[in-house]
Amino acid sequence: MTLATSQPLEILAEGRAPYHPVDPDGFREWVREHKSRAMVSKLMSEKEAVERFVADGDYVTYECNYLTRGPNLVLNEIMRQGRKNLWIAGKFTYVDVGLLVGAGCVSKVDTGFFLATPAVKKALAEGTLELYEYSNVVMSMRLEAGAQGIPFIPIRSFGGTDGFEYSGAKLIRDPYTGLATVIIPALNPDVAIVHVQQADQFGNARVFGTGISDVPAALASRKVIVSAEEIISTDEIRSNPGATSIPYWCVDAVVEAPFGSYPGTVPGYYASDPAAVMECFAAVLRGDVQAYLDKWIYGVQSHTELLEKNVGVAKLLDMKKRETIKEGFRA
Amino acid sequence: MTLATSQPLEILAEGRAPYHPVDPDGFREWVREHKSRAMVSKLMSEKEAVERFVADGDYVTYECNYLTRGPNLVLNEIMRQGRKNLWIAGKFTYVDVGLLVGAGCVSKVDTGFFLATPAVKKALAEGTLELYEYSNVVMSMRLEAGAQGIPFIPIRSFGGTDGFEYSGAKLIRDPYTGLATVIIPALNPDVAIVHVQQADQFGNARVFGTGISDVPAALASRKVIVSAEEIISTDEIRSNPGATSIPYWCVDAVVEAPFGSYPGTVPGYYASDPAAVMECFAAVLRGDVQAYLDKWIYGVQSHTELLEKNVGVAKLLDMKKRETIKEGFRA
Amino acid sequence: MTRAEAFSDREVAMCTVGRLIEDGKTYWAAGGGTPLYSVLLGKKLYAPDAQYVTEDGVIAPIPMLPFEPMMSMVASRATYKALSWGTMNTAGYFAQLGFMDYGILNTLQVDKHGNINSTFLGEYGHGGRRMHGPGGADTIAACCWRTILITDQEKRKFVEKVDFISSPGFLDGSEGARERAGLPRGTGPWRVVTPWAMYDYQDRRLRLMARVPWVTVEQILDETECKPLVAAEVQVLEPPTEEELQLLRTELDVRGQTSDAAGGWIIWDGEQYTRQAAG
Amino acid sequence: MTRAEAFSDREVAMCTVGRLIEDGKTYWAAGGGTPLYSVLLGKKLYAPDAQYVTEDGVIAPIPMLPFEPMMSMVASRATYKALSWGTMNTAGYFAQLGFMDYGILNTLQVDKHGNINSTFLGEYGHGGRRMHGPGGADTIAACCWRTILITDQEKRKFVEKVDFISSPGFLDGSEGARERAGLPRGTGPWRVVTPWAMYDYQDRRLRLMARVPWVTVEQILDETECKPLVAAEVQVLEPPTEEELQLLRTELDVRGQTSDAAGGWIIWDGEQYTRQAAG
Repeated sequence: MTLATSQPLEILAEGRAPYHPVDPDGFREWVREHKSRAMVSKLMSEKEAVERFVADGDYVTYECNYLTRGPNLVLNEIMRQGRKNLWIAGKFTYVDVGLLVGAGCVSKVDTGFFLATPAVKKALAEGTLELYEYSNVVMSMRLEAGAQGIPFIPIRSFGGTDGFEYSGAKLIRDPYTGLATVIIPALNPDVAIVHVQQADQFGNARVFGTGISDVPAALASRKVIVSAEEIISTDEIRSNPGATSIPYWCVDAVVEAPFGSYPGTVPGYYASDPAAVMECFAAVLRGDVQAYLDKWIYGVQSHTELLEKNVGVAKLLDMKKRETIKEGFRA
Repeated sequence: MTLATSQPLEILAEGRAPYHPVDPDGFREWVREHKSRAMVSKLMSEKEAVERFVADGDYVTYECNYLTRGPNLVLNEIMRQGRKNLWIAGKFTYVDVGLLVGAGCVSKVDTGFFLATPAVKKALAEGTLELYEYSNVVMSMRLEAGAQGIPFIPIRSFGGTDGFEYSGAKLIRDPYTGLATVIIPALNPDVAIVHVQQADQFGNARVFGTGISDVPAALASRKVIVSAEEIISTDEIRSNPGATSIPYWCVDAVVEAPFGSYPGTVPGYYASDPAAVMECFAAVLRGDVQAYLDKWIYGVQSHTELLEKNVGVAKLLDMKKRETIKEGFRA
Repeated sequence: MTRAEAFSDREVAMCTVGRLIEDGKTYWAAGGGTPLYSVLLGKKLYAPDAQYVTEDGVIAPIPMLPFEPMMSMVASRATYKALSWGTMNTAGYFAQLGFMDYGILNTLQVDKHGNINSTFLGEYGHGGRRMHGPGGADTIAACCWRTILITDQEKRKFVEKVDFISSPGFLDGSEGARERAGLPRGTGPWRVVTPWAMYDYQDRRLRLMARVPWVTVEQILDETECKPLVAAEVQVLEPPTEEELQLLRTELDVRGQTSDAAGGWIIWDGEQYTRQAAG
Repeated sequence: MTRAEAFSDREVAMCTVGRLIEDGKTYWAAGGGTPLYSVLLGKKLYAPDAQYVTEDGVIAPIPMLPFEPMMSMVASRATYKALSWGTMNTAGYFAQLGFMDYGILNTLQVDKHGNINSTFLGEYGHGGRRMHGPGGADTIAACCWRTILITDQEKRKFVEKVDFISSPGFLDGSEGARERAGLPRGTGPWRVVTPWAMYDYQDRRLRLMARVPWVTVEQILDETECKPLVAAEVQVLEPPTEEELQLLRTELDVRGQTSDAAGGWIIWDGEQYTRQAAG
C-alpha cells in the first residue's frame, strides 16, 4: 500500500524539435463541428476524397504503403493533385516517403523508418525537407495518446537516444515512483488514410490481420479517408460487431477500392505484384522518380485507369490466385 | 507547429488515499521470473487455481460477476477457501462485493460501483472495510496504464469530484498545453480472474462480445486465472489469430468451466437463471448472506457439484436453449 | 398521438427525456435503467438516427427487446446487432475525444450547480448513508458535451450543495471551474428532468424551465430544497402519449421496475390530469 | 550435423545467432531480414518452443515459407497461423511489461557501449549520410531484457562512440545510465554477432568472447575501430552445418538477398576453412 506523497514532479530533459500541436480540446471541438454522428453515406471517389479532405500543409498518417494493405490509391491521388508541404508520420513507411518527396508533396517527416533515397537527400541538402526523429513505436504510441484524447503518454523507450533530442519528448520525474520517465506528445494528425478489407457506406470498417496503428490513426485524426477492397452492407457489419475495427463516426470518406493497395498485397485478398514493387523501389532508389510518376501517377486519371492501362486483368487475377491463405481474413 | 517549450510542470492537487503500489520495473521482474514464455499446459481445477494463485491480502480484479460472463466459479472458490483481506478493483461490480465482504474475504475496495449492502455497511461501521473512491472508467483506465507497463496515464475525467480527494489521482499542469490535467496511477493487480468463452490449454483465450476490461486486466496482473466455457485446440486458435484476446504468456491457470458464470449469462452460450440471480440479490440486499453462502458455496465442493446439486440438467439445458443469439460469439 | 389515461411519475420523466433525443446525435447512457429506456424510447418514436452507446461501450445496438431481468447491459440481447462491440475504455476514449454529444444519467442527489452525488449522504466517513458510487457516470458527466440528468422531484434530492461530488456538474459554479479541474472545455450539465419538471442552467445555475400540466411552479419549488432560478416563462410539457406508454410497457420497462418503483400516478379524469401520490 | 563446404559471411552470422536461440524464451525481431531468419533458424533446428514476435506485433506465427519478395512482415505468409495478430503498440506494450526476453536487431554502426546508429553518419544536420532511422529497433533495444545485435565485421561499424544514438545500448557506459534516461531496470545489450566474432559486455563495455576458426583475434581487432575488451580465453565458434545452410537457402533467405549482399565466402579445402574476401 502506498500513501499519496508529493514526489517532486519536474522536467529533467526535453527534446527541442517542433511537433504537431497538442490540443485535445481543439480536437474535441473539431469532432463536434465536423464529424457526422448521423449515419450518412460517405461513398466517393479517391479524387473527391483527396480534394475535400487533404489540404496543403496537412499532417498525414498512413502505413505500410507499397507493401501490405497500404492506401496506395489515395497516396497516388495526393501526388496526382500535387498537394504541397505535407507533414508525414513516418512510421512503418518505406519507399513511399521518397516518392512523395520526389513528387514535391512533403516538407516534414517525423521518422520512424523510411528509405533515405536520392530525392530525400536532395531535399534535405536544399533545406526543403525537415526530419524529426522518433521511432516506429514512439510514433504509434503518440497516435494512441491522440486516440485517447489525452495530451501526452508515458512510455518506457526512447530515453537516452539522440532521437529524443530532436523530438517533442520530455523526460520527467514520475510523481508516483520518483523514477525518470519519458513522456511523448499526443499526435492528432489532420488526415489519416487507412486501407481496409471491408467497410460499409457509412465508414464502419473491418481490418483483418496484423497492422501498425490503423485504428488509433483513425480515432486520432481530424479527417479520415477509408478505402476498402469491398463495400459491404451495414446488416453484415451488424451481424458481427466484434469484427468492426473503426466505427462510422470516425470516418469522413469511404472509397470503394478493389486492388487499392496495388502493387502491394492485401492479406486474404491478393498477393503483391513483385515486379511492380521492384520497379518502384528501383526508381526511387536510383533517383529516377519522375519517369515512375509519369507512368504510374500523372499518366493515369484514377486507380481504375492505372489498373486498366498498366496492369491488366490477367495480372490481377493472378495476384488473387496466388493469395492462397484466407484463414482469419474474413468475419 | 509547436516549438518545444518549458511549460511549468507542477502538481496542482492530489488525492490522499492509499493506492496499490506503482512499480513498473518490479512488475517486469515478476513477469521474467514467474510467467512462462514456454507453451506449457496450465489446465487445473478452480480449487488448485485459487490455492496456487490467490493469497490473503492480494489485490484482485474481475468484472460483471453474477450477471454476464463473470468468473463466478473462481470467486465462489475464493470464498470457499476463505481468503482474507483481499483488495478489490470495484469496477462494474455489483452484488458480488456484498457477498465477498459478507464472507469475510475483503478489507479494501476501490470503487467503482457496487451494491452498498448491509454487510458492506456493517463492515464500514466496524472499520474492517475501507473504500477508496474512483469510477468504473477511471478504474479501467488505471488497468490500461498497468497493461501498458507505464506508471500513470492522463485522463479527461475525474477532476473536480470528491472522489479525487479519496483516490490516488493527481492534478498536474500538462507540460505540453499548460492546462490542468488529471493523471491516475497505473493499476497492476496481484490477481486477475477472467471468464472467457474459449481458451486452449496454454491460456490463449478468446473473449466474444462486449466487456469492461478483461484484456487490460489480464495484461496488467501478476497472476491470471482464466476460466473458459470450452477448451479448444491450439490449432483452432491458430486458425484465426484475430480472434485471440489474451495470449498464453499472460495466463497462469486455465480452468475448464462450462456454465462457469452460473447463475449469470455467457453471451452466445447460455442465458441467465433469473430466479437464482434474484435469490442472490435478495439474500445480499436483505443481509442474509450466511444462508446463501451455506447453500451455494460452503455446501458444495466445486462448481460442478454446485451445478449438480443446486441446479440440475434440465435447468442448464433450458438456459442454453434460451440463449438464441449466436451472432458474433464464435470465431 | 393518443391521449394517455393513466401513467406513473417516472414514466413521465422517461417520456420527457425521450422527446429531447435528437436525430444524428450520440448518447452515452449510464447503466441500464431510465437513461437507457429514455434514449430507446426517443430513438424508436422520434429520432431513428439518434445513436447510443451503452456504459460498457457497445455502439449503436438494435437490442432484442425486452431485456431479460437485470440484463440490460453486456448480455447478448442488449448488445444485439451493434455496429461495434467495445469496452469500457473504448467508450471512455470516444467520450474523451468529443464523439459523445449527450450523456444521460440518473442520480439520487443533485445540487444547484448540477453536481451529482451517488456516493454518500451525510458527512463522508462520519456516519450517514453509503451509496453505490458513480459507476461510469463520472466520465459521462465529465466528457460528454451535454448531460441530461433524470431524477425524482423530491426536496432532499435538490440540495444547495451535494454532500459528495461523485460526478461533476459546474462544481462551484464559477466560470471555468471545470476546466481548472482538468475537464474538457465547453462541457457540462444541460437539462435535469423529473416527473414534474425540466430544468436548464443559466450561468451554470439550475433554472426551472418547464412543468407538467398537473403541478404548479409553487408545488415544484416546494419539492426543491435549493431554490432554483425560474424562467420568465415556464413552459408546459406535453403529457405522455399512449404510444409512448405502450412502448415503455411492452418493450422497455416490461416489469415496471424502473417506472413504478416510486412516486405517484397521474390520471386523466376526462377534463384534466390529476396526480395521486403514492400511499 | 554435416560439415558445410562453402558459405558466406552473413550466413555464418545467422547460424551463430540461431544457436543462441533458447527454448521457452521470447524474441522480438526487428524487421524482416537477418534477425527474423536467425530466430527462425534457431526455432526450426534447435529450440522448437522458442517464440517470436514480429516487429508489427504478430505473436508466434508458423510462417508459410519462403516469404514472397519484400514480404517478410505483415503479409499473410509471414503472419500465418499466429497465436495472435497484434499491432505495433501491442508488441510495444508486451515489451514494456517485460514479456520479451530477447530483442534481435541489426545495425550499421555500434559503439563500445552497445549504442546503435541507424540514423546518420557524420555530424547530425551538417552533411554526412542520412540513413533510414531506428524503425522499431529503439523500443526493442530499450525494453527487451537482453538484446542481440547482428552486424558485419568492419572497422567503421565498430566505433568508440556512434555519431547518433538511434537505439540505446549502455549509453555513456556508466552504471544506471539507462535507468536515469527512463529505460526499464536491468535491460541492455547482451551479444553482438558478426560473421567473424561474438562479443559480450563486461561492465557495460564491449568484449570479444568468441571467433570463427578461420580468422584470428588480431584480424578481428583490425576490423574493430573501437578497441574492445578481449576475454581471457576467446572461444572458437562452430562453423555452419549443411543442415543450417540448407534451411537458410531453401526456406528462409531463398533469394540470397540477406546473406550474400556483402562480405566474402568461406570454403572448406579438405583440411580447413579459408575465407575469400569479396571482389
